[in-house]
Amino acid sequence: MLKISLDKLDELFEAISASQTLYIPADREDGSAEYRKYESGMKLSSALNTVRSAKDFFFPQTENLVDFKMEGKNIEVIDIRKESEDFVIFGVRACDARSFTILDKVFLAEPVDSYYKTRREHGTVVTMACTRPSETCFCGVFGIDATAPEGDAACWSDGESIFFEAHNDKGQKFIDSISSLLEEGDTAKLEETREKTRAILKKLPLAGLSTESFGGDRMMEHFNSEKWGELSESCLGCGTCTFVCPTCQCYDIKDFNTGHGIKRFRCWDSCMYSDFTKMAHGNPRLTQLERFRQRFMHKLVYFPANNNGEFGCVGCGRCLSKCPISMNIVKVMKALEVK
Amino acid sequence: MQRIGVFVCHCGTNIAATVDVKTVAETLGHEPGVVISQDYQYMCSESGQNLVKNAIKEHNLTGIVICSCSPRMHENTFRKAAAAAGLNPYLVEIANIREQCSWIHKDIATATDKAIILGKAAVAKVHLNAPLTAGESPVAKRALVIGGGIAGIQTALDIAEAGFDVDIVEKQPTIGGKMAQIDKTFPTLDCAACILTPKMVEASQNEHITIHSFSEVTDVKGFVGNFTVTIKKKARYVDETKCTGCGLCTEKCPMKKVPNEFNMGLDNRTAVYIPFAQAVPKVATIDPNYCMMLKNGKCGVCSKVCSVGAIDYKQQDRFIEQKYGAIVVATGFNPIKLDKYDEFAYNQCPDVVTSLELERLMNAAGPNGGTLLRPSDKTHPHKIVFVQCVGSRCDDSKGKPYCSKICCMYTAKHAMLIREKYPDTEVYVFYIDVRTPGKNFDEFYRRAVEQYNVHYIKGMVGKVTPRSDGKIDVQASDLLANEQLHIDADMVVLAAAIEPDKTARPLATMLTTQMDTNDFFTEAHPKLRPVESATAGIFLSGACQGPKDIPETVAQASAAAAKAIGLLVKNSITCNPCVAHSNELMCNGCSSCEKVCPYGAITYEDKEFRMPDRTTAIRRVASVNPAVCQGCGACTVACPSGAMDLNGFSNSQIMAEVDAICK
Amino acid sequence: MQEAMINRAKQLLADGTVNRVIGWKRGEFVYDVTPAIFETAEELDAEFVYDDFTAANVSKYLVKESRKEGKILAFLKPCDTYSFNQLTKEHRVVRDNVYIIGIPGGPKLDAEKIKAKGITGILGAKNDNGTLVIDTLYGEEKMPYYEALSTKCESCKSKKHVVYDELIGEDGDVLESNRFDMVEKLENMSAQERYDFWREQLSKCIRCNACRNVCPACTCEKCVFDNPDSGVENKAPADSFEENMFHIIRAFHVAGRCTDCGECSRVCPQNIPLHLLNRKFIKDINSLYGNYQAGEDTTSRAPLNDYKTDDCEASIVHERGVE
Amino acid sequence: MQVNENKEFEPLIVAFCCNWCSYAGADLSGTNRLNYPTNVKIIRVPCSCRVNPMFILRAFQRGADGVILCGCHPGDCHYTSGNYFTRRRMTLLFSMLDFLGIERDRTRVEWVSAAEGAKFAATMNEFTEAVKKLGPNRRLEDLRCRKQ
Repeated sequence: MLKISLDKLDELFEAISASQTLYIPADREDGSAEYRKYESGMKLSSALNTVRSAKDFFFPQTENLVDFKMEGKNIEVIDIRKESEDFVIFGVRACDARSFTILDKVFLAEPVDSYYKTRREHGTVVTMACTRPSETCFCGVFGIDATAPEGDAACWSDGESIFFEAHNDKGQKFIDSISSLLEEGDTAKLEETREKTRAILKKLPLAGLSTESFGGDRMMEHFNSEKWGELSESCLGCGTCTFVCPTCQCYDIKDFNTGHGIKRFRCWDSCMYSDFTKMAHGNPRLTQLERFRQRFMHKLVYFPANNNGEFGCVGCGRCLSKCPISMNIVKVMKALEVK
Repeated sequence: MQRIGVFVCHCGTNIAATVDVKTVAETLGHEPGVVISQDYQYMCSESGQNLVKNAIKEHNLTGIVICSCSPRMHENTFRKAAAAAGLNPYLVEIANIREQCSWIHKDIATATDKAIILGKAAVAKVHLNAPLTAGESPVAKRALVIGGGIAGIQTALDIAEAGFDVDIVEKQPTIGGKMAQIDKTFPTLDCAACILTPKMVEASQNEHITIHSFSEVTDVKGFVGNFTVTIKKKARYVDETKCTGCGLCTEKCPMKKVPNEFNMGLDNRTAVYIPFAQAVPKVATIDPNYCMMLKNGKCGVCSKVCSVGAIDYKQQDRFIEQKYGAIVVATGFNPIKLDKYDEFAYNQCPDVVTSLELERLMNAAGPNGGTLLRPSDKTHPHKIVFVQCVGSRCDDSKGKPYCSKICCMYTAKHAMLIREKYPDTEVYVFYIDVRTPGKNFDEFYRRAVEQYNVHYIKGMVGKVTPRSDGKIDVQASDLLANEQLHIDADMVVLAAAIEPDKTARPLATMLTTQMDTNDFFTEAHPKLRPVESATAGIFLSGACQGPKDIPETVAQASAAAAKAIGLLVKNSITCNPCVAHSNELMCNGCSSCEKVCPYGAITYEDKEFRMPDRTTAIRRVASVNPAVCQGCGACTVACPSGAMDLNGFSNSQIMAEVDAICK
Repeated sequence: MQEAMINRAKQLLADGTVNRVIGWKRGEFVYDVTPAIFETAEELDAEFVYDDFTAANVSKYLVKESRKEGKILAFLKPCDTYSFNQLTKEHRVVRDNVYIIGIPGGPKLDAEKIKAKGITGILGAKNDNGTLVIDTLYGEEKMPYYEALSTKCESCKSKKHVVYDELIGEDGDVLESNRFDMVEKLENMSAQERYDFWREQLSKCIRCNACRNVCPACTCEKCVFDNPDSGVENKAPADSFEENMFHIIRAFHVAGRCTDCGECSRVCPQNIPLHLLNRKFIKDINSLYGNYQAGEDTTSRAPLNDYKTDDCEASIVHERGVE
Repeated sequence: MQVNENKEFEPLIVAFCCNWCSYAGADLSGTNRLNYPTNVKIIRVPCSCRVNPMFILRAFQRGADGVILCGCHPGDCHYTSGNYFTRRRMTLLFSMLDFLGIERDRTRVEWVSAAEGAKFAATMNEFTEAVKKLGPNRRLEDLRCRKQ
């Protein structure tokens, strides 16, 4: 298996960023991590994962779609899409990697979202296997193996070196592009590390969580559950869970009048917001209970119902650590579990 | 879709000389919503207005923009024109391209650009203008005058003269106020009673005037045009309707040791009393604090001697409620208490008196029947020292920061009267400054100095010490001669500062009017609206607004009356439609707006609402009274949710202007 | 403490004084407690928790709860009582429908602070006099207790309860806090430095509205930023301006009303020190118009709804030293 | 922001003027033909207390380089107390903008009475100069609104 020694990491990043834009998880002064455009000297974060998920790369929070120019009373439509360049996202975790396949189901299904598609085509996802999962992790529950992440290419660290493996042509192209820096390496120690990690994964407090009770066939049962009231009573109706979630894909389209033209842009929206999907007749979900229910029904029931059993959650645990009042999908699953 | 007309005025060459009006009209014609854009020589002229009117009809315009002189100049002209053409007058906007463009700029190119931008801003705004209709609210044709001093009496008489009913509320048993206690008036030296009492009688006899003596205002509701006021008629234990004021009860009353407040406590009255001979109403009042009958049920002499059976020991306070269109405040003043001024020995020595006490001492109806005698030993004083500015113009907490204004003149008057009547009496006046502005005032003062040889000494009295021999040692400094003086006086008269009556502050709260830190009522505008309070329908008369002498007081009293009449003659008041209004669905009921409203125009009510989440809830929401709101907009910014907005200057309108200008 | 609270709550439920209790509910982990409403003794026994991690300020929930049928029991920490008082003052809560038990605050911990130390897999945490001993998936970890304190507790302003029906434990005093130190530090920077600092911070904003929705002063029926008619509504900061705009206006709207409870910073998923904006206003108000603590009472006039004729002019800002 | 022929930076100044004093003052400087730069564009409001901080930020967002607020002198407010509230609001707002590192001299409050036409012109000249020195507003603008 091809590897590169950890102390050569800088060279690797330099090499990649020489040919295309490279994004890596980097540490912020407050100890948390975020994806940053690689610049010389930048260090790979040791944190388990970034606060914001990697979905921004393909589905940014705000995105200009089209412009309108207004001359007096005439309006002209301007296509502002630019030829987007290739880029590499390095160090994506298994959970986030899976989130892309979920987003694909939404944006690449007919009608295809061309904005998303171009980004997806130009982006190479290089994943990094987990070695120190956190108590909030439960990707295993959704059949994700943190030690065998998906992505165009994957890599593993054994504490000394990083090992590479391509999952498709794009991934192979990536590895070829850096092959000069790579060498064949012995994976014995790596196997050890992976074993250790697997052992930890089994011990995770949320490992026992089950998706048994969920999926399309239990729709009305869950929809009518009387648990929602209690679960949602303390929900603030903020969008934190939605915005840190790697799979949430709802957006709103707005026009912004710049004074000399109109910019039509889309931005993330949250089903937790009071004015979500507000229509001419008003708002379909008037209470926080309904909005709250919508979010979890979508992830645990509607999504699988429409995507042959695939759940809309990857167990990254971001909402667990970020919800201001610590209400989250795990608590919901446990409450709604059908014994 | 809006159909907006733009009309650019040349104003002869005033605008056209520096602004290319044709280009302005042409460019604005391309703005969204603009269907016609014209320029004309004089837009405000008859033919100019017709041009506008016709365009409105012809293109059935939904709004018009006039690029011309300042809206302060012709906004009304064009609003009228619009109205005449059937367009709501508030769908008119003015772009000020004269005062704020052509007149201040020289370069035609840039001036024209600016004119265009100002025009665009106006167009952007008019897009959002809403037709407004001025509300109307009825006016109750009755006035209330609070305070029955000379100010109140004068105001009441003038209002009654105009044919409107007016009520006077006076907390004392009689009207007349301070002036009734005064002996003579400056600068004419005619007797106060001789000019006041006829007015008092006139007031009592005027069919339009109702006097509520011995009464107080306890509650005020409503707003300009329809105030509802609760008046407490305190029990006087005498039936006003029966009492003839014969005074027999007062002669027979056994309780004769009651300090007589009318004579500043310098002599005594009986428990049942009539303040003074010319009191109006001339009705007896029983003082419950001293009356044996009321205190312990023994006596009852007065009821025995009263031939008409007016005495009623069972009488209770009565409350009456009355509607008024206008309220005039005339609560007057009082001399400050001098307890804090030990240096003047006011509390130690009976012969140290205030000027008002001196008035009584010299008054023919006073304790000594008009002969000036020392309160202590009833002897004739030969040396009298007057001390000015006692508590006035002083920065410490003991006194008042302001000048009491009347002291200089009445002291000159006192000095003169004493020298006139008792030429053998020497009079000294210690002053900081002598302030005698006013018609014939300075001449008056000079007469005191020059003809009557009153010793005016610039300097302050340091200490007043009563001596065992009955004399009073006055220690003072003469600043001009720069020497310390000792005067052994027989009497010392202190010109105590005057302050607003204590009842003023609670009253101000009831009326939601403003007061300054000295508790004087604040006028709506110091120059332009000196006799109106900031609260519509409430007017100010006399010393409650600031220290005044009698001529000024009477002048202001009549001015306040005129203002009140101006309001009362209207059957209804048209309100300015550019007022605030709250969106009840967004209102939090937090009271921020109410706190910043200078007019008390905002009230709250609990209303039931159907909430977004289908539940119904009782919510506290603000509502603005359009009759009271003056449209300043303070509330709109105090309101965090933006529930409060202002007609004619709405958030969206102003932001549209900003956007247009910053384009 | 927790026992005493549960017992008293049960009594009050039993004797009918209240029909609900608002407090905190045990979570999945040691740290993820959730504000919750309890209606029975059983629920209380089973799930009620009050410990080092119950930092959430429950006073805002009372805006809705106090309008419901029957009286609710609320356990308020000192800082929470200020929020509650402010809400009472603004007629947002119905005082009579709330039975308040004042409870000692005690510093609260923030799991984020622990994680920031690189400690993951947190299974348990206890205070071993001054040292926080954390049991993790990867063995035991130790860190100084105070370094795990929630930011809002690092500079506690008061341990006094400004409103309560009864107290459990002692009432404390208003404290001399160092809460303005950071504001001062920033004030002493150059304009450029300040600008860079806030760009760095505010550019992290993802506009999740957590700060607003948790804020006890932000109880508007309809927030201007959610109201399409307001002209400033937006769902995401599409431009750095909108990041600034949102936080400036939000801070301004709560100026003179913010009790400095620190919830905004506690809940920010991006760890933006939002409380500094509010503290800047508080500091200015104190120094320019005299000390004012929002929520201290229910009668005083809010600084922005008040004035003195001799207030300083706005130019005082321009006269300040550092530019 | 506008750029004229010789490419010298010409700031855009938005001036909010209260109807009773400052707007009249501005008219007076017109009547007296007292010049001040065309950069200044006036928006009429009933009282300075009508000006919401949002309006000021809005102006900067849309490309204003300076915003000045004019009202009656304290004590002379047509509505008795409006400008007192303005004074507190703007002091705090400006202080906050300063705190965020936005140039102080882009904002100002000035009391101009209806009689002070000269003062109005002088103020506007002075303010425009001050803003000119600062250059274009970059720290509080919305890039989407910048003119291409």
